[in-house]
Amino acid sequence: MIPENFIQSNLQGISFIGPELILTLAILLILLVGVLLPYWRHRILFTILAVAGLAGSVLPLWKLPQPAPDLTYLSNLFVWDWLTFLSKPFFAVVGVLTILLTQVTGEIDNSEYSECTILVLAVTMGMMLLVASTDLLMIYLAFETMGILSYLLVGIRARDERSGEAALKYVLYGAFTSGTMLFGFSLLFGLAGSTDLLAISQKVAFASQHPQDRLLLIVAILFFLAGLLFKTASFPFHFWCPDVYEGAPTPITAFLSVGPKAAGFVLFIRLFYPLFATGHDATIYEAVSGLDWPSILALVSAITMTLGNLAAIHQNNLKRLLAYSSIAHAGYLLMGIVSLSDLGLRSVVFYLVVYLFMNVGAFAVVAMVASAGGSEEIDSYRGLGARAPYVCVAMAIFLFSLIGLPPFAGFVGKVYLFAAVIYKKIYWLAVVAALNTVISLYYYLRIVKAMFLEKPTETIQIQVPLSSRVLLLALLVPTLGLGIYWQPLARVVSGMF
Amino acid sequence: MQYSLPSFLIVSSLLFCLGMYTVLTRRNAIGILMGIELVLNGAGLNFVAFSRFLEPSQTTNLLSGQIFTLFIIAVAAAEVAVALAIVLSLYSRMKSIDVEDFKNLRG
Amino acid sequence: MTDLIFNVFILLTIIPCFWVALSSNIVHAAFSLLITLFGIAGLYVLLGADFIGVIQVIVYIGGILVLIIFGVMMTQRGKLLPLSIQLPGKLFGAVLTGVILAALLLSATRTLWPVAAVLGEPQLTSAAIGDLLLGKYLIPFEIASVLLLAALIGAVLIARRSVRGE
Amino acid sequence: MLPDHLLSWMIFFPLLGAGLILFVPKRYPTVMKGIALAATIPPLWWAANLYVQFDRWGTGFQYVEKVPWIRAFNIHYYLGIDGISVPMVLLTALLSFICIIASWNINEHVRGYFALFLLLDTSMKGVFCALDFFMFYVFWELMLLPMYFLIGIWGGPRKEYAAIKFFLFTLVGSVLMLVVMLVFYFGSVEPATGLHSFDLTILADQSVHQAFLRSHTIRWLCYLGLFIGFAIKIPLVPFHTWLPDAHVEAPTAISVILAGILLKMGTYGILRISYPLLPDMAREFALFAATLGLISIIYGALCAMAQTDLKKLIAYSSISHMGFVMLGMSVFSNTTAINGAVLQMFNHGTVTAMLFLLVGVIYDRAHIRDIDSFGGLAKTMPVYAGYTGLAFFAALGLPGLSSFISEALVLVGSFQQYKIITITATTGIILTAAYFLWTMQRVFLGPQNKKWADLPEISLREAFTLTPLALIVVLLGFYPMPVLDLIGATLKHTVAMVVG
Amino acid sequence: MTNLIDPLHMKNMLWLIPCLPLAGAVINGLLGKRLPVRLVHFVGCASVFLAFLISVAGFFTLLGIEEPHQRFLIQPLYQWILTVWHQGSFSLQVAFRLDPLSITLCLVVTGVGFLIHLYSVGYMAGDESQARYFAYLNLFTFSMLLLVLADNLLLMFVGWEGVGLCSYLLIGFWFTDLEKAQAGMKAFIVNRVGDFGFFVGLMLLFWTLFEGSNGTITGLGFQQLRESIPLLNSASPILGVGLATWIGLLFFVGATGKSAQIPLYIWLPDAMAGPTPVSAFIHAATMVTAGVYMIVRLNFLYVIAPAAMAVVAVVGGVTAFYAATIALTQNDIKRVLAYSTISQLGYMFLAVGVAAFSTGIFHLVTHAFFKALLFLGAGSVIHAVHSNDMLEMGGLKKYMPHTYLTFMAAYLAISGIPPFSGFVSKDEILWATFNSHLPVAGLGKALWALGLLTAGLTAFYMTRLVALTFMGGFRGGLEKEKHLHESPSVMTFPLMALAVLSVVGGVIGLPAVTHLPNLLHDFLGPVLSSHGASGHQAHAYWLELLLMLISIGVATTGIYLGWLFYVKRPELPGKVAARFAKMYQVLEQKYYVDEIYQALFVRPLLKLVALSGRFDLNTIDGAVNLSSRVTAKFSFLIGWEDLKIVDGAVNGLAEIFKRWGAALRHLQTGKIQHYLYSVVLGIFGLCVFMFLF
Repeated sequence: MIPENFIQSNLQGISFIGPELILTLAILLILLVGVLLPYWRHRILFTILAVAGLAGSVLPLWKLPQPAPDLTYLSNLFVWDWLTFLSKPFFAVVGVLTILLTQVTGEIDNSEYSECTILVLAVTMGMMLLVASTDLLMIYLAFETMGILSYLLVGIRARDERSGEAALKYVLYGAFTSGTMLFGFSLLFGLAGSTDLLAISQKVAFASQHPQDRLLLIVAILFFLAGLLFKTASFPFHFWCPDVYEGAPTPITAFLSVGPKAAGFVLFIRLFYPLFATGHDATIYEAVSGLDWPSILALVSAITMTLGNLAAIHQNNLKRLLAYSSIAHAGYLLMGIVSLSDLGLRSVVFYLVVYLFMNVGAFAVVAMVASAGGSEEIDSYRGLGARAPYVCVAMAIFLFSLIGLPPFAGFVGKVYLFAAVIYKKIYWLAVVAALNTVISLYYYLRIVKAMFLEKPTETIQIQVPLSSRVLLLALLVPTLGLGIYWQPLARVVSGMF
Repeated sequence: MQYSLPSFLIVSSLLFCLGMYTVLTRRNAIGILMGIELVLNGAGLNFVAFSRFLEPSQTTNLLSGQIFTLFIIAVAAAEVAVALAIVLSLYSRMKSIDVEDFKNLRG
Repeated sequence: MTDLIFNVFILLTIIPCFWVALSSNIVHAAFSLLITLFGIAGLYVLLGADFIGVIQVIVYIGGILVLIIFGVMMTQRGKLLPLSIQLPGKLFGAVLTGVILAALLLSATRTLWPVAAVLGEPQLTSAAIGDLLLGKYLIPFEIASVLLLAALIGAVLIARRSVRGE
Repeated sequence: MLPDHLLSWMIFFPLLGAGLILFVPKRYPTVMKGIALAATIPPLWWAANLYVQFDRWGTGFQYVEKVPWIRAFNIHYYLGIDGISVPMVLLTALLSFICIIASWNINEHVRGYFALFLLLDTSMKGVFCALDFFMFYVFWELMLLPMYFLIGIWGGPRKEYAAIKFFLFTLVGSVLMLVVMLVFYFGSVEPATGLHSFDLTILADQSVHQAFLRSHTIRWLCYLGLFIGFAIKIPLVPFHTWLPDAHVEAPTAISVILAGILLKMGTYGILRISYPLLPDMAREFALFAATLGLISIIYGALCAMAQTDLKKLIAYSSISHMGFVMLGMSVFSNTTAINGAVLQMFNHGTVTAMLFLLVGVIYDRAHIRDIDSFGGLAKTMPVYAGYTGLAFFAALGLPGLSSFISEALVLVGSFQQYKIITITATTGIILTAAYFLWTMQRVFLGPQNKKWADLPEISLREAFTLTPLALIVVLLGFYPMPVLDLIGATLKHTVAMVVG
Repeated sequence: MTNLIDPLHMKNMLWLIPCLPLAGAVINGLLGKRLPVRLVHFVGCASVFLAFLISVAGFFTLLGIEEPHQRFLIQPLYQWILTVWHQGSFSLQVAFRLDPLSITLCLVVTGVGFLIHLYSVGYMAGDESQARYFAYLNLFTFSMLLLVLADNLLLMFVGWEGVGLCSYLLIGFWFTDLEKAQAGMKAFIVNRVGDFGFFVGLMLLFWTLFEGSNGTITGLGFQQLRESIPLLNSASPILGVGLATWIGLLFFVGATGKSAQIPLYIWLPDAMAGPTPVSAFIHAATMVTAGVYMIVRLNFLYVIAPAAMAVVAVVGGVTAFYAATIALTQNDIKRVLAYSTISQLGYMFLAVGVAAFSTGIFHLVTHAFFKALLFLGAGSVIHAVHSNDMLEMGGLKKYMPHTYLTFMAAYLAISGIPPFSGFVSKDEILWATFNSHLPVAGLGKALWALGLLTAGLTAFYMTRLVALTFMGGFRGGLEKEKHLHESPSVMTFPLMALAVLSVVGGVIGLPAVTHLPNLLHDFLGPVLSSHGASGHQAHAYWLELLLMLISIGVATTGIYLGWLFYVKRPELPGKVAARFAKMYQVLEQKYYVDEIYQALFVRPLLKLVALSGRFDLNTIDGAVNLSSRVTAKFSFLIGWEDLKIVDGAVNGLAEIFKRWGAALRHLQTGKIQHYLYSVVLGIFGLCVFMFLF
């Protein structure tokens, strides 16, 4: 017997997960086309279907009621707040960019293409669900949807040994850390008897008063961190990142570096904050009593960014370099988490948005250069500025933005993050981050130097197709625009927390 | 041991830790996978045990623990399928599933 | 009587488990895992989770483990390699695992779990679980199916190439 | 005649030119150069007008433009000038114009060069006009990008190294400034609105500082952060090693800009930001700053004497001369020293610009800059030698030329507060004379070196770039009041504020 | 004419005195190459001549003012420097001050200057860069006049350094000769050392007065300084020495530089590398006397600083003697004259040191006449012989009669033979010294004796010079002898004019014993502090007469000995030299002072320079090496011994990061096992931290 009200509420709630449903439909459609029309296996068809699916997934959002922090649906599995509302288009954009990048570069074979688009859509769906979830079970499921399918994405280029190795590392590392996190979930379920985050958070706050329970909470926090820091590629769970990023097809690397990483950070906000921090009203949060995880995270943040930046210096493979750079950026982003304030959360979201454009941009250029006859090694960038000025100028802008120089969006993002820690008077972290910016300059500039300051070693002409240029332009506009006038995004972000 | 919650927790902790030990010490990729299965089973046992022993209340349904385990099994299935596919594909090329052999990506 | 059965199942779970971790033969380890999983299924039943127990047997043992054993079999053709790492690494792993085990055991026993004062009678759960799966957990259920589908497609894609031997 | 929003026009007009250059087809390099030149003339005209119309007696900011920019952070587009900015803006406009002409022989990547140059021009003027801390910072950083490329692409043999060293060093300074900027933002509350603020005029009001910003440690650290940031730019001695490299490798016009304007930004920043925001710390750091100034003077001079590369020598001489600025700025018991310091900023801008242009002239002809490989050039290129002599004597502070006035004012003013330091600094003028004359002798005097006997005399274009500067150097040597009366009222106000 | 000497009118014309030569310099400097040589000459000479005429007019204007204390004209031109703060201000004007002291110098500078310009027309004939020469010379005249006419110390400093610049330019006029160029550099740098003292003195003076007057003293105008100078007495002494003394000594350091006194005289002999008229004008007649002028200008300061005065006197006296001894053995005619100049300048300082300011100025004027004449005569000789070496001269009197005759006039003047001008002024100095009230008892007498001895030496070496140059037979070889000729009239006319002045110049400062008015003393009186009159009490005429006779005796003895040594028995000098070989060598090598300075100052400085240069190159390397050691430790700790740390030639801050980056890369082993370990280790590590916090 299914209670009537279940059906009722499910039917109502289903409209809230319209985007995910549309994505599922798109997946099925692609699958059908792939199976039924084997002679139609043109890339462009799948691209159109996937992009249409992603674009369509965003449409229902504007039909839905105004988001509110306590508006939950589908038996409290999901919440409809501003973070959810804005994350969905964000991940849709991530998906679209990935698909387009796959389309314009030739790294994914035609024979793998439809599966690739399906997986991208499915991971996107997982990420969309993840940010909306307020239930441990749902979080776990979405987390694994995102995770397991991205292992596949990394290994999708089966002809390539490095792709396989990367996938193996990713799957073993990922399965282990998510298993660890799951064990942490189970412990918290034991404490609360519920999988609902709200219920658990009350129990945690209560339990943190008891000295007997503290050990459990510490273990739980650490196990949670294993999963979250793994997803965000932060120290000490970052080791998979450079290898996986290098081995994966470049569009997928770009995808991983913004999608799951962003999901990981949103999960910090969605999962970690409600459970282990209190006091949302005062715009400043506090760690639940007696558990000083912010200090640990601050340390993790500092080590992550320093390690990422230092290790990046010596890389000659651009994907690997950008992988370390993305580790460093995880460190920067953690500053926002550490600051335990609304400003910190806003800064994380803001940074994720600008990071999306600049980082995908950088990877896009890497992919385009590689597919236009170059390679991912820095050597093939020597003197490229003269041969492919448009792409190189774009690359330079993305890199300067990643450094955090005005007038590019990355600078504003960094200002947000710095502001967050300085607001909480964690000055040492701000200074460490500031000095890290300087270190990061060094390796980003190596690329710029190779492109513009050095003479070409080979004279092959690099032809970048128009579609690639348009895609780059689409990434450049926000990278530059948000650096000069970011008030609209600032307003949106301010409304979220 | 008594039929009580701590007994089950001890078992699940042992499962978890033996799984972890397996993961750490195996050089065989499938061996590592087995360790991961142990870890997942440890978590699953926890959920079921808690759903049995905890105080039921009005607002929450302890059955969600069992449901959780159900989903863990489903996810584990997907995970194993994916992992094995990757392992087999690597094996077909490298003729090895020794993780020590996969260190081309480093530095 | 219950305690006896209970302890048997515990031993059935834990002892092969050690084998999984320590055995130097991957096939032995795989079959030990089989026994462990059976033991866990038994524990599920003892915990009144009959449905989960059944699923454990059907899916875990019938599906996942078969898959693993299949994998083990398929990969035994190549050179025979040491299954585990060297002794120092093992010792180090054992120490680390030991520490974490200690922490877990300590927290398991010290924590004030909100246990029921009086243990209720176990009830049949299949119906209730079915209700939940088609009610509250309908969406997760569907998502899990999408996950499985996508994982299947991907796994097939990757494995297909390996079978073709490309 | 003059447009509304004069400062905005002046700042962004070169940027329009840069935009235009991007659309000129590649085969018309001269058109690009022409556009670049055209883009620097109106700002020069406006700057000259600004100079004439600036109210000498006003202590507040003039030509103010204030528009909200980012409300979320209470950031404003806020421009305005006072007596310290005007000479700097004028100098920037003048040197930009001159440098475009001096860059006429750039034939490689013409489009990029001039577009970047104009971007640099915009950012420099922006720094001197910005009154919002955030905006100041944006312009300050924006400057680095074109500078990096201009050194790195069009520079000498070790350009990559020099460019990245320049970038790294200056970035260290600016990130520290960024941190301090945010500390100030959160540490102050604008009374009218209750918001945090980046407005420098508001932050200068000590009463808006919140309790934690009143703590001595925080203030001390903030000042230190700002000071290091600016000291790198000036550069004061322990932070100076980027400068010789950058100068040696940079193309002529860029060296001119670097020495003529960028270095001034350090001292300008101290005057515009450090002093108003942290007057108490300015007093506390004064002795330290003066000592660093002294060390720069002496050490810079000693190092200059050790150089064999003409450009490096001038680079070190810049360190020495900027030491005078720092010394003068650290005196608060009178305004003579600080007037001298700001005048020295302007004078050094013109003199060192001349010096680098002159080095460029010889480098274009001989393709070396090794001092010892020349000799007797005065015979070969008498006019060139004349210009160089003028520049050298101006640089060594010969009375009757502009630098003398400023250095004398600095020394006279500093003497009241720091007797020993000033006396030691005065020995700097002996060292300066020694190395400039020694260089003069090695390059121009002595028997004519046959190898360079047929170097062509300085061209009309080169003379055209040098003459205005030479005139300014001579004019201000005899009559420095045109600058002194411009800066006097503002500096009086500044000193009064620091003294409290 | 009456209009011209109207004070109001004159006042507005003052600026013309320096600016006419400046205009000449600008015209010749910028356009000279394109102008015909005649025009260059005309511009060069006429500008100075006009300035001279205006100076003469100025002189009469001053004389026309009845009240001696009103005899000054100040022309403020424009505000030069103005900085204002709450408690005070620093304000200087560009203003010219014409008073008896400055007009005296103006007349000398423009008058002698004009003659030398004229002479140069002949001397430099045929040189390819005459325009440059005249431009420099005019520029020098301008600077000197600026120095003289400046109404405040800083403006005076402008002229002070300006003359140094021109001296540099003119010494190195023939710059293709490296030695000459180096001589110019040496002159400038040594002068800068002196200027350092001047400038520090200036600062100390200003701030002491400023603080003493609570900020009402805002400038450095001489009138103001003079009125407020007593404030120095109330300032607290530094290191037990009064401020007036400190300031006086510091200014005197400046004076020793410019006026070539011990210890900064070393540049002057080398400065003879310039064209001879330059030596005559700058390095004998005018510029080098700037130090004397400055001290006289600041007489109000020195009179309240007796200790400083004593130092001035002693340095002057010792320099006079010391330079004279060196002059004994030199063979370069210009060098002899150069040391003689140093020696005579020493006399002047001796005079001002004993507070006989007007006497110092008097000697300055007469010295300008006869020393310019000597140099110009020497120039004429060099022009003919094409050598500076006296050993290649001799017997020139028959070839160059005009030169010889005029030279003799100067010779007698410098040797102190009455009634030539030199005798009058030198004797006045000796008398003033004898009569002085120096703080140390007996010092005056000792200095007098030293001065007297110097007078004898002077007579001796001048006789030697004359004898070697004009007497005997020509030693330069037959070839040269053929070309010997008298100089053209454009050169001899200035010689004659100066000869007349050398002979009669003494009338402006007749000694008291003649019972005639000492015109110069009376004229300068208002400028000088009353204290300075000490040399002229109306008593002890017999003593003055006696001393006069002694000095005449000494001078004649000197001449006689010189005649004995170099005319009568030419073999004697060699014998004496052999007898006192060591001493002779020391004198010939100028006491090795150049070498000592080289070892004491120049070489250590160069070492320091090289050290700084190296240090600057290596600081970063040092930092990097340190970090590499740390990195090596680090890599050892984590067990990757294979990590190669490249020692040595590394440069750049980035290297530090690079090395750490390289070390960190080794953590990324690529082994899955290690990664999985890292997970557990990570959890473990975080756990530890969790408990630590």
